[in-house]
Amino acid sequence: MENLNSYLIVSAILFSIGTIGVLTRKNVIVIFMCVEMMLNAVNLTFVAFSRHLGNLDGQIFVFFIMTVAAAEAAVGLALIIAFFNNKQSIDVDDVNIMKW
Amino acid sequence: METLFFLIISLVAIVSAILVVTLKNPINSALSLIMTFFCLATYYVMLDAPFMAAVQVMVYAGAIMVLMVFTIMLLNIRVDASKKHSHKLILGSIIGFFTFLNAFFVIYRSRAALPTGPYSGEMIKSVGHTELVGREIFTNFLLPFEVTSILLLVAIIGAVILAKKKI
Amino acid sequence: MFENVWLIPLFPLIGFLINGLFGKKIKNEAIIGAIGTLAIFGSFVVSCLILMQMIGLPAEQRVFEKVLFPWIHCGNFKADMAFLLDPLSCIMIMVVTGVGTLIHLYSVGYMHGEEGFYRFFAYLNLFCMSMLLLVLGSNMLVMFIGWEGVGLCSYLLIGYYFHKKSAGDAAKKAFVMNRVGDFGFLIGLFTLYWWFGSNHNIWTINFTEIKAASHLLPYGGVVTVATLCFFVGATGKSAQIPLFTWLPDAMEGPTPVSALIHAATMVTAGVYMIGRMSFVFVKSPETMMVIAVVGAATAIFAATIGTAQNDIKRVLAYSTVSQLGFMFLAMGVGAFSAGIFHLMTHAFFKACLFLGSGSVIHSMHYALHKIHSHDDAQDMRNMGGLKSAMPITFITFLVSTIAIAGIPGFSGFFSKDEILWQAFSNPYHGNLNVVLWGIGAVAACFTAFYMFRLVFMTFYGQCRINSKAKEYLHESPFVITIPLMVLGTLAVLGGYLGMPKILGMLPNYFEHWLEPVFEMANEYGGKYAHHGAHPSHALEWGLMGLSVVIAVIGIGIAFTMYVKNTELPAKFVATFPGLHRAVYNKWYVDELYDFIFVNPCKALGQFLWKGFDVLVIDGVVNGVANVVMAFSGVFRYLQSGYIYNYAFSMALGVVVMLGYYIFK
Amino acid sequence: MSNVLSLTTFLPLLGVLLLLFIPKDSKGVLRNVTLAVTALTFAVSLLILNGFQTNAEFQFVENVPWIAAGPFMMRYNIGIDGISLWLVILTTFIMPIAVLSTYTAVEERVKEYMICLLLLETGMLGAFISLDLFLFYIFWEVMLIPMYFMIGIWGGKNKIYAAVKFFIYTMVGSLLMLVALVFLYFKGMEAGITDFGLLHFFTLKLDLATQIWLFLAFAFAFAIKVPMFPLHTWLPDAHTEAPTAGSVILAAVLLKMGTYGYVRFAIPLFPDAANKFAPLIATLAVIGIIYAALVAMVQEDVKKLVAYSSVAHLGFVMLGIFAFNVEGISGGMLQMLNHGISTGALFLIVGFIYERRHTRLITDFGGLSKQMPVFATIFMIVTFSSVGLPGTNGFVGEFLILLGAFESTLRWWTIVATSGVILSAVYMLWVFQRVMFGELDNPKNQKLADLNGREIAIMVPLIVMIFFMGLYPKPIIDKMEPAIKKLVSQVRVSTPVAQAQSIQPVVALPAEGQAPAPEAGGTHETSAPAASTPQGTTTAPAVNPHDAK
Repeated sequence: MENLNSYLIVSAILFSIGTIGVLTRKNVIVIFMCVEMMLNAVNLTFVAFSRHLGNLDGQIFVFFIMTVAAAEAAVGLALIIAFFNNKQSIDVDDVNIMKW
Repeated sequence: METLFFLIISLVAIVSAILVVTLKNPINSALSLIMTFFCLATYYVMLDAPFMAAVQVMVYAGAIMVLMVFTIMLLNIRVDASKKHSHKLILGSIIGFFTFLNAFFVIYRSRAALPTGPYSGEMIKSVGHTELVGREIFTNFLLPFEVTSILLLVAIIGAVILAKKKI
Repeated sequence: MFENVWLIPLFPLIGFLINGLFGKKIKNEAIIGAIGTLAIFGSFVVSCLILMQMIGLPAEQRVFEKVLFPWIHCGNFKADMAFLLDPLSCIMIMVVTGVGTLIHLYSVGYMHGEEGFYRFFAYLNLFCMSMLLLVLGSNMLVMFIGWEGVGLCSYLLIGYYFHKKSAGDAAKKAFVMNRVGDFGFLIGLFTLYWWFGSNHNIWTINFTEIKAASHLLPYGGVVTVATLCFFVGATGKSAQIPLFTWLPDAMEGPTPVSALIHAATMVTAGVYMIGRMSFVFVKSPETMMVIAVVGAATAIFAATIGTAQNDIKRVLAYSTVSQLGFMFLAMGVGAFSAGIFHLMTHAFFKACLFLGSGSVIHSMHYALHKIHSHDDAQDMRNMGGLKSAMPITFITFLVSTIAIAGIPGFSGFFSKDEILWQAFSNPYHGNLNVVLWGIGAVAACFTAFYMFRLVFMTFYGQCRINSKAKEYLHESPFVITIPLMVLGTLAVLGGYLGMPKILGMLPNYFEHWLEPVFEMANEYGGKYAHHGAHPSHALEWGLMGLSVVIAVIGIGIAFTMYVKNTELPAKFVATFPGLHRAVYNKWYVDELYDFIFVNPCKALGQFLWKGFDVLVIDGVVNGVANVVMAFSGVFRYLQSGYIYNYAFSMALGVVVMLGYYIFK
Repeated sequence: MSNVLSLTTFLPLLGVLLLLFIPKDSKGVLRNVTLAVTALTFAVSLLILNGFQTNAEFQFVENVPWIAAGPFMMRYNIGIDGISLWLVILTTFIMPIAVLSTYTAVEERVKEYMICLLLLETGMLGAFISLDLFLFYIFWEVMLIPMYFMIGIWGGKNKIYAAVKFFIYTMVGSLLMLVALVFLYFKGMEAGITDFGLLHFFTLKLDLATQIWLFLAFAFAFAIKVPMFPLHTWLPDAHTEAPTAGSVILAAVLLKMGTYGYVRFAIPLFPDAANKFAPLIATLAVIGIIYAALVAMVQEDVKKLVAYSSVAHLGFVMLGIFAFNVEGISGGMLQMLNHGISTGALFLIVGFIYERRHTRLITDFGGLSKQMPVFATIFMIVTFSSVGLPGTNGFVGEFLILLGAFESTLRWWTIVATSGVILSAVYMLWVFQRVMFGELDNPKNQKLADLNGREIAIMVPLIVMIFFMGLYPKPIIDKMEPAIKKLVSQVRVSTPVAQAQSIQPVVALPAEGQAPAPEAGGTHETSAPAASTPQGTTTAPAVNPHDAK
């Protein structure tokens, strides 16, 4: 078993990469995937802490996060499809009606 | 041995994560993401949480990613090489970097608390991880667990309504 | 009988309610008229009974107060719905119900066939009720109900022909001018109440209580303020300078209304009020002088205008204003009972004059209507020579005119001469007395002139009406002429109630009767009277003769100008065109008021609305909103609508905030 | 019986629940149910009237803990005294009338409209009965929202502007009040008060500077609601745009919140500051009277004219309240009720002709008397009630206000205010003349129908009240007088004059000695002149503290 910190570092790296992806990519689906990646990075932290503290609550939390992620995937992808049906595009540059 | 294994897995995870962000074709990104998820499952096993690993593979790598790939296929988007697939690279990278820096400093400057819970590695191994998680879920977390089912139901209905053109 | 005093206003109220609520359904004019007339007649009967009983009592017991129910009781303030019977209110209820009954009867004939016949009688009854409340009220507030109530009825009745714009305008003008007076009345009431309450802890507005405490009042000072305010109220109601212009306009109402409200009863309310509170008024020499001067000025001023009017009712209206001026002159010189006496005789002869003019108009209107002419039925230039067509009207009219002109033997002579004599001999105003007497005498001359001008133009000479219409002129029916005859008789005989002592044929019943009411006032007045030598009897005889001569001169001029030498008026007009125009246009007082009050008020209102409300206040309010809007107009561009921008700001925010806490 | 007050307040809310189960297309049922609920509420409120004891105490009190959040302890603390009693009755009385007036006026979104009306009623009643400052604040805000929707959804052409203006004006004031309220609470905590109960705060002694700031915050909030010059400009807009029932309620009840707020909160909580600001507020009130009257005179829109007349009437109310004596405040309270009745009736009248002609411009009318005699009669009665003719309700209130103000130090203000009586006659009669008198020359007016049975039924109760309150106001004054006397003593207790008075040695008889005490200031002794002749003149200046130079 490795040091807790190593897991946390990996998690931080993954989270940062996910952030960069969300901020820089144009494709909505890729952005969505990056969000999933960030969620997973957090999950890793949870599990690592759970193991470290000898408390299962963190893992239960991960379990719920996964449920939420599944729901999110379903709804999010449905939104993407709906958006695509309207605009024939999944580029975030084309999503700009939420303004003044 | 274990350290080496950890390092290799980490390397794979980070590289595939970078690939998710950088690859042009969303299909390729998705495949890389699956790779990352597998790496995470491996970590879970290393952390004595085999049930979580199983769920990770089934839900993420299996269900969610399949859904994504399906969507990508369904929308059938041509990758236009001439078009930029990303923007604001520098600003995004800086923010990402600082995110990492924040996290790193927290980890660097703080020390984790000592173990308090009853679930040590030996205990998990002797009783079984799945059993322990199951006990927790169906005793202490019963209500949230049941509520999740409603959440999923709502999500299903919502997805159907959103995606269908005419209801 | 005293206990049943509440019946007096109750009868007209019942009449009002029946006619007002169900009159439209009844439709039958006879029934409606009967209800209205009987209601007021019932009050008249009760009033007679009360008068009988009061005559039977010794003088010092002739005061009775009847509390009906508590009205406003609040803190120190207490006002009951209560009635006061004393010799003064007795006279007033007799006049109101008596003349009222006759006029109701007259109206049955006069208003025949008018649309809204029931409405007319309902209003008339309501008016009688209010007037009776006014004269019977035992405190200022009950009086004030009546005071404003008669104003309301006046408004309703002047505006009876509401489809005519002039009627509506006149009604409103009357009400608003009365309101100006009411403003004064209220302030006066407040002042008196506050002074008594704060200085002597007597919180009252009750007449008897104030009378009992009136010895505490100082001379002048606060009393002057209060009484002047009350007098403002009186000028509004009784059409004195400066608030007299509504009364001539009020002639837009039906003629019985003019007779009842604008001659016999309502307009005398101011005089009555001063009489009622004489013990307060007389404590302020300044106010008394103001009253006397205003009264005299009004008398002469209105009389001059009366000489140039062509509308028969307007002449009578200015005559009323002028006669009211005489009454105020009397009040102002402390001749209270003379003033009330003139009030009563004036009620008789002026009601008769108005009703007579109504009879003429009625006949003229009928005749003009028959030939489909649109000539003015009230314009004297269209009349003339009516004496043969309408003998009863003519005789009663002539009798009343003689009475008002002040020919000995008729009621007007006794009362007017008494006033003039008192004005001359009064001990209150020093050397002003001669001036007051002189003005009064000249006004009397004018009165005789324009009244006989009226008679001559209407009844004598050539008939100037369209010759085709001439044959339709007729004497009015009995229901109209009977009241005329009764009032004509009263106009002759009424004066004998109050014959001057000097004539010595009959005792002055009237003054004697009112003595208990005014004795306190006379006592207070005596404190500051100039105790000069009393004018001799010879002087009184002389002045009396002089006033007769003056009246005869007035009549003579009228006779010369309008019977003997009919071109004279036209010549006169040609010689003094400016003067005539000014007099004809009522000295431009209406225009002056429009210029000083009405138009500035409207302009100010417009300015405050469009200028202040909309520009300044709303400008500030909307300005604040606009500033916010302007800022948000700039800042809204931060909301680009691109999700990644929002994501950037969010991520940046999270990083910075976390960084702050971590690296701090 | 013990919680009849809560029952009255929340009955309309139950009605809302009931309405939710009625399909929105069955408009008739919706209207009838709402009418029944409001009528029932009125009936229940009569129980309160019946059980009310004539004394200065708060009655029907209910006091239970409600929210405890950190240092804040809010209680459900309600009760009424003579001051709020009549306002509660007025509210429940007006509501069925307002509902009845919407039967043909509102055809769209009937269900929502009725729900708004009922919510509004609960809000208004709640605000009148709250004895807990925080509870009051909540109800105060609750009222705002349905009214906002009523103007914004069912209003006229310029409804959004009017609704937003109304909302923001009121909101600005009430936020200031909220701040002051919290500040006051912390002040109270220092003195050991543990909740928002109004009665506790009455005992709180605050220094003058604090009082001034708190008073200003409260006064500002209430002044907007009254509305006092120069914060009145939301009112004409709101009234003009609001639907008839909205205008009626706005005029009849909502505006009373402002004046009620002064009487119940601003003045007794901060008596010294109130005394200090009395001349200023009286000045504004008097300006409001004259100003609104002049502006009303030149209005072209009948409804706007009535709205400005409201400003003038409420100026009278404010003047009466700040006279700080029994007559003035009673007059002010009466005038609140009178204004509710007569101005409410005026708005109904405007509503009637608007429904028929869809215009409110005065120039579009003329000569309606001929076509609509019943309407003319009713309009005239209401007009004269609004003008304050003796015998109608308007007079009693106005008279007592002016009398009270004249007795107090506000003498010169009173004289100016009294001239408002003249102006009110000018503008009301002028509009009456232009609408009702004259030739019936507009062809559109020649076919107008007179009032129908329902409309007459709406007006009859109002007219009965106009005459009842004008001719026999005694029961109303009697019920509120003890509470007002208590209020007067609260205001005067801290004035230096009153203190000097209680120190003054009493030489006279015991019976006489009580007279100078502020509580007994209201006793009326007709026998006083006879009994007090020896000391009468010497003690007289001390008898009336408000008369001090």
